[in-house]
Amino acid sequence: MTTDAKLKAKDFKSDQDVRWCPGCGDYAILSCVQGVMAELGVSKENTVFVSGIGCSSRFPYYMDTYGFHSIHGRAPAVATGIKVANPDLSVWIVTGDGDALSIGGNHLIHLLRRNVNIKVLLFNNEIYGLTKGQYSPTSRQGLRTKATPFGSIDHSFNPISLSLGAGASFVARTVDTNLKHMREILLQAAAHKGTCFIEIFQNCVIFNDKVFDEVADKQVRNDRLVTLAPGEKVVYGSDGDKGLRLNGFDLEQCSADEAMVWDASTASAAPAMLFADIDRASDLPTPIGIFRKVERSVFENDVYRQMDQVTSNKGPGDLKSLIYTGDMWNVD
Amino acid sequence: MTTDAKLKAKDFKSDQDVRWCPGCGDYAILSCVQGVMAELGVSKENTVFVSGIGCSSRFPYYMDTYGFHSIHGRAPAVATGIKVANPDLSVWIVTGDGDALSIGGNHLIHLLRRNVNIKVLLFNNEIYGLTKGQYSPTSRQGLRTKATPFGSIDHSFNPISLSLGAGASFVARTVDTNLKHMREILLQAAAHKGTCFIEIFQNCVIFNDKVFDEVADKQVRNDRLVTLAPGEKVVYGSDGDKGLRLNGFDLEQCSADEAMVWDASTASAAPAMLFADIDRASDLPTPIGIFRKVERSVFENDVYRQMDQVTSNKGPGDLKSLIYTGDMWNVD
Amino acid sequence: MTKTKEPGAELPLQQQEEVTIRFAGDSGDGMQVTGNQFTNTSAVVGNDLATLPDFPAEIRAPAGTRPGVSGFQIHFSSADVHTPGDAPDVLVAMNPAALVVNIGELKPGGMLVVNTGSFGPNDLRKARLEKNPLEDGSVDGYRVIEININERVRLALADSPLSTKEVQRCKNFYTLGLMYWLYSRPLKPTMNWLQEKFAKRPELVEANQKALQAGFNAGDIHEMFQGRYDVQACDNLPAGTYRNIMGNQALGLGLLAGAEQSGLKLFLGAYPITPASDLLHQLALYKNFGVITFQAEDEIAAICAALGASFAGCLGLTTTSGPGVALKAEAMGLAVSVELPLVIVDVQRAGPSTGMPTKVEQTDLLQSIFGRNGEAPIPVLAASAPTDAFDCALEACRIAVEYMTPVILLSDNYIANGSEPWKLPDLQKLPEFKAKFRTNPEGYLPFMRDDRGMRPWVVPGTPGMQHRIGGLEKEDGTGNVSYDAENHSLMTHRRHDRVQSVRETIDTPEIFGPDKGEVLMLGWGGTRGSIQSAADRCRAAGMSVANMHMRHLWPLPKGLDEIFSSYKCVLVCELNLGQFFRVLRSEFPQYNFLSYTKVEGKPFQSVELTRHVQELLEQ
Amino acid sequence: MTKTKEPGAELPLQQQEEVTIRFAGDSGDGMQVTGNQFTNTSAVVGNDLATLPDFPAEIRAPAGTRPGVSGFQIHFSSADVHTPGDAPDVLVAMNPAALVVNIGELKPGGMLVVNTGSFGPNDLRKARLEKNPLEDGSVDGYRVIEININERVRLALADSPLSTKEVQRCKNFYTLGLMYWLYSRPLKPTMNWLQEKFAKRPELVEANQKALQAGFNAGDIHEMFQGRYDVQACDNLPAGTYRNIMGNQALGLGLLAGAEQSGLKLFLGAYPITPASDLLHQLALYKNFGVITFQAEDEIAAICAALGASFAGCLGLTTTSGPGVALKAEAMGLAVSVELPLVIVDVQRAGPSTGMPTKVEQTDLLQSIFGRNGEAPIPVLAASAPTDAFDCALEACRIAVEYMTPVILLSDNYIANGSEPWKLPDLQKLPEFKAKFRTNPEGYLPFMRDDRGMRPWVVPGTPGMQHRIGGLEKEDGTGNVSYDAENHSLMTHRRHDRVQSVRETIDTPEIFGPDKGEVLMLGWGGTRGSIQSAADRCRAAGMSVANMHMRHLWPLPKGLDEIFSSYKCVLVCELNLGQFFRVLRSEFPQYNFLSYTKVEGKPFQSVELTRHVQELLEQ
Ligand SMILES: Cc1ncc(C[n+]2csc(CCOP(=O)(O)OP(=O)(O)O)c2C)c(N)n1
Ligand SMILES: Cc1ncc(C[n+]2csc(CCOP(=O)(O)OP(=O)(O)O)c2C)c(N)n1
Ligand code: SF4
Ligand code: SF4
Ligand SMILES: [Mg+2]
Ligand SMILES: [Mg+2]
Repeated sequence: MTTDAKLKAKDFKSDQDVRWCPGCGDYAILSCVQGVMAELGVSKENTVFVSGIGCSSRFPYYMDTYGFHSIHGRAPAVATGIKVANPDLSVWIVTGDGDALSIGGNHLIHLLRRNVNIKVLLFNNEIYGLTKGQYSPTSRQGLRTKATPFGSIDHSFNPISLSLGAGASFVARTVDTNLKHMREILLQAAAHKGTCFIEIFQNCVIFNDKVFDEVADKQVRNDRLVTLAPGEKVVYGSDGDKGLRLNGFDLEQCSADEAMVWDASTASAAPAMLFADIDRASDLPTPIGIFRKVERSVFENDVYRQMDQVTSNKGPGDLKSLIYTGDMWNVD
Repeated sequence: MTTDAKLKAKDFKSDQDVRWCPGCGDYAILSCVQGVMAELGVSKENTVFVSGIGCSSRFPYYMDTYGFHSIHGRAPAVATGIKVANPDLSVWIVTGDGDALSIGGNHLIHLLRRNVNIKVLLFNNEIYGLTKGQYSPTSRQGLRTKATPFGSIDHSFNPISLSLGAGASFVARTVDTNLKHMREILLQAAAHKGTCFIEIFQNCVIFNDKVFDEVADKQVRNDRLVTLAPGEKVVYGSDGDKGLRLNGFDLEQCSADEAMVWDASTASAAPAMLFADIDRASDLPTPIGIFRKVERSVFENDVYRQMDQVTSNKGPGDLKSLIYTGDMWNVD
Repeated sequence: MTKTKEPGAELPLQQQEEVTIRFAGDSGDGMQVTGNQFTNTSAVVGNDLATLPDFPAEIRAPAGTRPGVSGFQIHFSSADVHTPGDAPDVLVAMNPAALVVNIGELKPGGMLVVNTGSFGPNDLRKARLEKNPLEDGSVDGYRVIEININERVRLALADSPLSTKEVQRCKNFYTLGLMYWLYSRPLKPTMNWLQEKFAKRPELVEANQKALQAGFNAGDIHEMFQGRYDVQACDNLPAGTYRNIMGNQALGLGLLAGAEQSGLKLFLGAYPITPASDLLHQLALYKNFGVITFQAEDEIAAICAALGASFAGCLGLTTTSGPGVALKAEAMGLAVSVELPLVIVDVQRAGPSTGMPTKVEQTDLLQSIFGRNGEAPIPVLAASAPTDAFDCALEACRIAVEYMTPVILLSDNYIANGSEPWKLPDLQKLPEFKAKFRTNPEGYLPFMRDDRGMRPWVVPGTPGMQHRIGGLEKEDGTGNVSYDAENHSLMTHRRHDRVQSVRETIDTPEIFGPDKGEVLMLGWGGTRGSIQSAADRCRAAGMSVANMHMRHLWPLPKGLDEIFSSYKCVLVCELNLGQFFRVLRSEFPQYNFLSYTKVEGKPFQSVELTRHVQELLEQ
Repeated sequence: MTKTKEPGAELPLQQQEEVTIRFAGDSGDGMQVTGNQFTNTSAVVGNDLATLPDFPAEIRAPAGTRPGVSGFQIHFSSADVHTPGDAPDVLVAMNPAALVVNIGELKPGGMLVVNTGSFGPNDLRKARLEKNPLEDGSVDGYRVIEININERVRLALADSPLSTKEVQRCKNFYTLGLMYWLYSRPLKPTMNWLQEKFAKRPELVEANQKALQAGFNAGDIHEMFQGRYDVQACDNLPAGTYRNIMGNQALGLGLLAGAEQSGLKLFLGAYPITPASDLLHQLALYKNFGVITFQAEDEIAAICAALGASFAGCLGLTTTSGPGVALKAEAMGLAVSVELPLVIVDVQRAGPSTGMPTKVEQTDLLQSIFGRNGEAPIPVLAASAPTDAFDCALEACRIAVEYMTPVILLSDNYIANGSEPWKLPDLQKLPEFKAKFRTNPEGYLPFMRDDRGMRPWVVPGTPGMQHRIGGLEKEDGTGNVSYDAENHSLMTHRRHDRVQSVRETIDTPEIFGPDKGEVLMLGWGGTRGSIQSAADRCRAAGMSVANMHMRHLWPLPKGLDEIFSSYKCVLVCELNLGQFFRVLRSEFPQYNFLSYTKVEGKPFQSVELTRHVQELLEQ
């Protein structure tokens, strides 16, 4: 994947006009991804971006790689077909909270379960952007949208918890307002073998503006976000002086010194779940970073391993001997 | 729901021949459910059993209640419509591991997220019974089935973890070999307000016989199963002398005295996740019982509360004034 | 604020029978509001009219670009109006992109009003223009009115407390004022509307009202216009109370009315999709009518929840567009099998696949009639115009409830977003079709039949009548699962016959024009207006042309044989590759059907239809 | 073990041309094995034959009940065989349930072999019988052979180490031996088969072989049979190497062959569903051919994964039945829109909805042709018999690859589970259709066209040719998203024309019988055998009847006009309510089509077809 190692971010720009609303968080993510691609030194022709339908799902058009803008919710299935068909390709999914968690929820959890080596970027704006502003499965209860003029009554999904529950081997979260962090996460995801699930808080200026501001706004984010970095202490605050630690099964604030060291690879996903369950409305800071990262066998590797095994046991298939078999007889 | 309080289990038997294979675990569950219905004193006419497609999904035919044998995977959606349309009905879903977790995975997690007051009985036999034995999303990796003649390579879902990740308010597990325990769980579920998710280990004698025997067989189950009962110590063993307790983020065996007290209602689902993650192959006993039980607002209650609110704000709707409104003019 | 002496009052006032204006500008220019206000005012002065918005593709394109152009066309008249007009008489272009995208359709010699304030080099670049179209000959042959609206608004609102940006947002009301002057419309309705709309921001009320007035006053610039026009009230409209309404709105009201007439609670299971989402938005407002709207996780859950609700005694409803219908196919089959009422609304858009979500097409007809596994017949009907959507929605509910069946109602995004004056119905005279729940256990069987072949509707909660339904084949009468050969044949025919029997309660469509002759123009759905206009023109030109429009597409109404046999040919006009043509030919192989189609994501123009008929007759 | 003097050798040996036997017993009685062995042996002796298993509904019903009855019918002959036979000449009934379920179809005067050992009161009760049908007149008119097989097997295996239960499991081989004697078949093939099958359990080999021999020997009871029969080898079969094959198996092999001929890796995305699951099971075995089988979470994921694989350069394939096709509709539209090869196999079953999963029907035709949103044309073809499934699978792959299009191949569960002798193909002579991936970036555009209107297939990984595809409308050539009116029309017609152009490479179907006359019997799919037999009979009876069977159902092959114009009427026979009839009528309104249909979850019997034609001609 290093055939043209000298590619720059701009080499990953396609010739298509980018058509998101001015101010949309998608722009920042796009440029970060293009930068990371260049940094990774991947080749354009071996990279495929797959998406469903939604504002976010227009993403592949803007990347000068191979791309498949499929149908609503089905990107994980399409991408699985691509990756299993040709494991040499680097396959990325770009999806939205509606695309991935509403209509496409099932494909997503099955992808995570199977651990196909695909990177999933979920642009979570807690709204249906493309269809002009209905609430999504991640919208806060009470949100007034066109579809919920008196406030939504649905409880929302926590995408991190859901992916943990599905057994994901890599689960992370980042924000469109911190491209440095996003870059870091994307690089880590690229290095991981297996399905990577990355939730990105993404601002929709038109239909759900500033929804993440309470934690992600540059003014407050040092105190309201905490980064989970494997092997590092769970500390935060403008001065890096605050930390989180375990008290029984609860998390509590403490000084940076007393902070726990983050382990994203425990046998059980329970610790990650504990952090995932910190709500934006909580006094505790909202975690971003890597919730979970464990090694598990990778689906497409097993597919080919089994294929090789069977082939070495039975010998390469021969159509003729498959057809000319069993009780045969001749008519002259 | 107590109109005909003196109903017996047999009153809940429909006139249809039960058509499962002799020895199928479904029989035991059916009779347990019928017993519990009688015990609960519910009326037959206010009870509805909804199912998808599968051996297990034939269940509604055998209950002398209202029933809807719908299409593969869609029972949660159908049941949601029924329950929201008429919250006075007691609505139960019977589903299989394929029906609920393969094709129907998305509807299930959305049901759990919304917390509609519906009870879900998932008969997990780790196989597709009705279609004659393909592996399912809960089948153990390596299982040889018709569809996987060389062993399956899929990682499996853990139904308990998945439902925890989806934010379920009530999550439990029981086994077809312990009807006393099953009865207990069903009674608790009936009392809970919100969606109850109950995984039932169910033996398929034909296509996956004895798959739960390593933990659920009567010979071993005292030592290989541990019951999670809220407020009680986590103890097990033929003599009730063994227990489990927390060590940091790990579970370890201990004496009954030292065992932790089970709390299914913690703010985070992390403790439940820790227990859910105990695999059958582990040295630790497999947990059954109530993993999680928390109070959350119930979907259909909110639907009607909002309806009442709007009605009391705007007054009951009047079609005429809705039609005769805005800029009108007359033509004579 | 209105002056006593109208500006330009001394200019000649020309009477016109009908005019079509298209407002076009950037998505941010407020063209939809402008169009809607003009519509409203024209309705209030008594014109007959029809409108058609033309939204940009779903995501906001960068300002000033061609994909970002938003348009609104209104056709108003002192006579009957059938369509939003083919080619506009007047095009208002707020920027270069709006001009180039729309100029091709302006009538030769038509009037072009341009806002020169937005024709700077930067504006041209955004529209990907190398030269200024006002200078390169592109607008030759049109009556061009150049006016720097940016500048005039700035001047008019010089003392406003608003920011420069906010001031510029008033451009559309200035433009509207100008058009009001030109077509002699009163400012009052819009003044009132502004008052209400911005009740909480009086500075906005004032600024926009000022801009409106300034535009109106600007009409007084003699060099700019050679005269004013008047389009008299339409005296053809039947007596009654009217309001202007959009198709989606009328459809939503019709569904609500359907629920009331059936005495059932309406349960909408929906998943958002353009152009059907507005139905969800609208019905979500009707909570005080007891309407339940459930935004499901996908289209399949939406229909399944609606079907579950029907089982529990509601009127189940699901609203979607083509791709959603495709996803619902399996569940529709279940609805057919369990014989419960269910209304499925398909607001069609251009396909295949995601296609062109904001463009019109009639390509879901065959999918609606045939797109399910097994023999799974469902009645299909189609609304023909914004106001007809009300009646059709009511009719769909009637059929669903009276025949215990799913029903598909087709609309399209031309109807959905178009508007026209609606003669408000007398609610006393709406058809009644109260649903009957059976509660008598005596002799009850779940799949017994009444004399019309309908099974009884028994809802859970009814004592002593517990039963189970499902998608496996059922024994006639008992409803028990049955694999019996003859029973399956019986049940298959029962399902078929029940749907066919809907013919007994639907009308033979009306014929316009001669009851025999050369050509019968036949259409269905949103093409009614264009076909009607075209047929009118043909007749006016002395051609032997009749026309008819079909609401019920499956089953077909009675009496068609007699009609078809009266014309040398039946010209089926539709926005697809000939889907209804195919149905008609297979039902009536003995007649001479011809197919005229268009798949451009746009409605028919009546001139193209007229031309086609003329050519046909000349052959 | 074989005796030197055949028992009963002195009985008269009667020659018969053809015989149909039905084995029927409880699901646990091993009737499928019995049937398959008889089939195999008959094939080996050179008979032409056709078989039809009749499984019980999906879940094992309690032993001895009617729903638990399992059947297997074989029709073997010294002449051409087209169907598994209408009514059996011989019925073997292992218990009362098997008897009552099947007796109605036994030919009048036919032979009934009953195992009286299973006719106790308990057995009768399980079959819901109040009286013993052997005693109440139910079997009057048949040649009844009563034999206590339970008892005889017990005696024959008295010294076996097997348990009583295991001994009784050998009943079916005893029965088989009896039938072998009656029809003079060799025991050898089955003896060998047992040897292989139970290689690891010699005691089972011995017991079953003994039982087989004992049954054979029992034929020697003079009072029981009046004679033995022989059905000579069929000398009509074309020269070649043969083996017996089931339809699903042949279809799976055809798909594999299709992948080889196209030079592509086969990627199957599937979700289990009766009766298509066996294709997944079979292809899962071919890992050493590089076949990838992916059991997806549902039908939608299955087709989407297959389409993704096609994008990546595989031959994408998805196999399902009717309800699955319904679910795949939206994704099929995407496949149409992105123009990639994809093979969709629909093994039809009876609908609507879940319907009768184990019963046959041809009701997915219109869904296949029309069941998608938008204008989304897909070629559709249907296999007509078990062995034809091989050729059709190959043909479906050819069309998909040569025309860059999804293709639907219809089979049904009659074909899927039926079997017949297969003249093994000469692999050198299979059609070649190597897929070509474009790798030259020079002048490349994703939606450029070659002279046949096909776009180039460029797979990810190809340097310098990065491009994006999707379901939005695409600009001709570039493939960029386009909402342009004329472009959409152009692309819609291109998609339509490309599919229509498949006509250029398919054959006009063959006509059997007179090339003009009164009636042309026309069918498609699994009804070929019945129609052929019926037409043969009609012709034999002197009627002016031809027949033809269509493989390509969309687009229709050329040359039909000439054919249809040569007969007074075209009788379209199908197992639905007239779906293909509808298609033909709409395509060829000028001809006289008649429709003959049946929806009983069962194949046509050739006698009913014959009778219908006769009546038609007598009118
Ligand atoms: C089958 C189908 N159903 C519905 C739609 C309409 N639709 C398109 S995108 C979308 C939701 C988009 O929300 P999200 O995934 O959050 O993406 P965003 O636009 O917010 O980036 C919906 C409902 C569709 N295109 N196809
Ligand atoms: C749309 C659709 N796809 C596939 C099927 C076939 N099918 C029926 S049941 C089933 C799986 C059953 O497995 P499970 O839910 O575990 O139930 P079990 O039989 O094991 O109780 C499948 C694949 C179907 N009926 N409908
Ligand atoms: S609607 Fe929202 S998410 Fe979509 S492009 Fe605009 S700002 Fe971005
Ligand atoms: S196949 Fe398995 S699950 Fe189904 S009825 Fe038989 S034993 Fe039970
Ligand atoms: Mg979103
Ligand atoms: Mg199962």
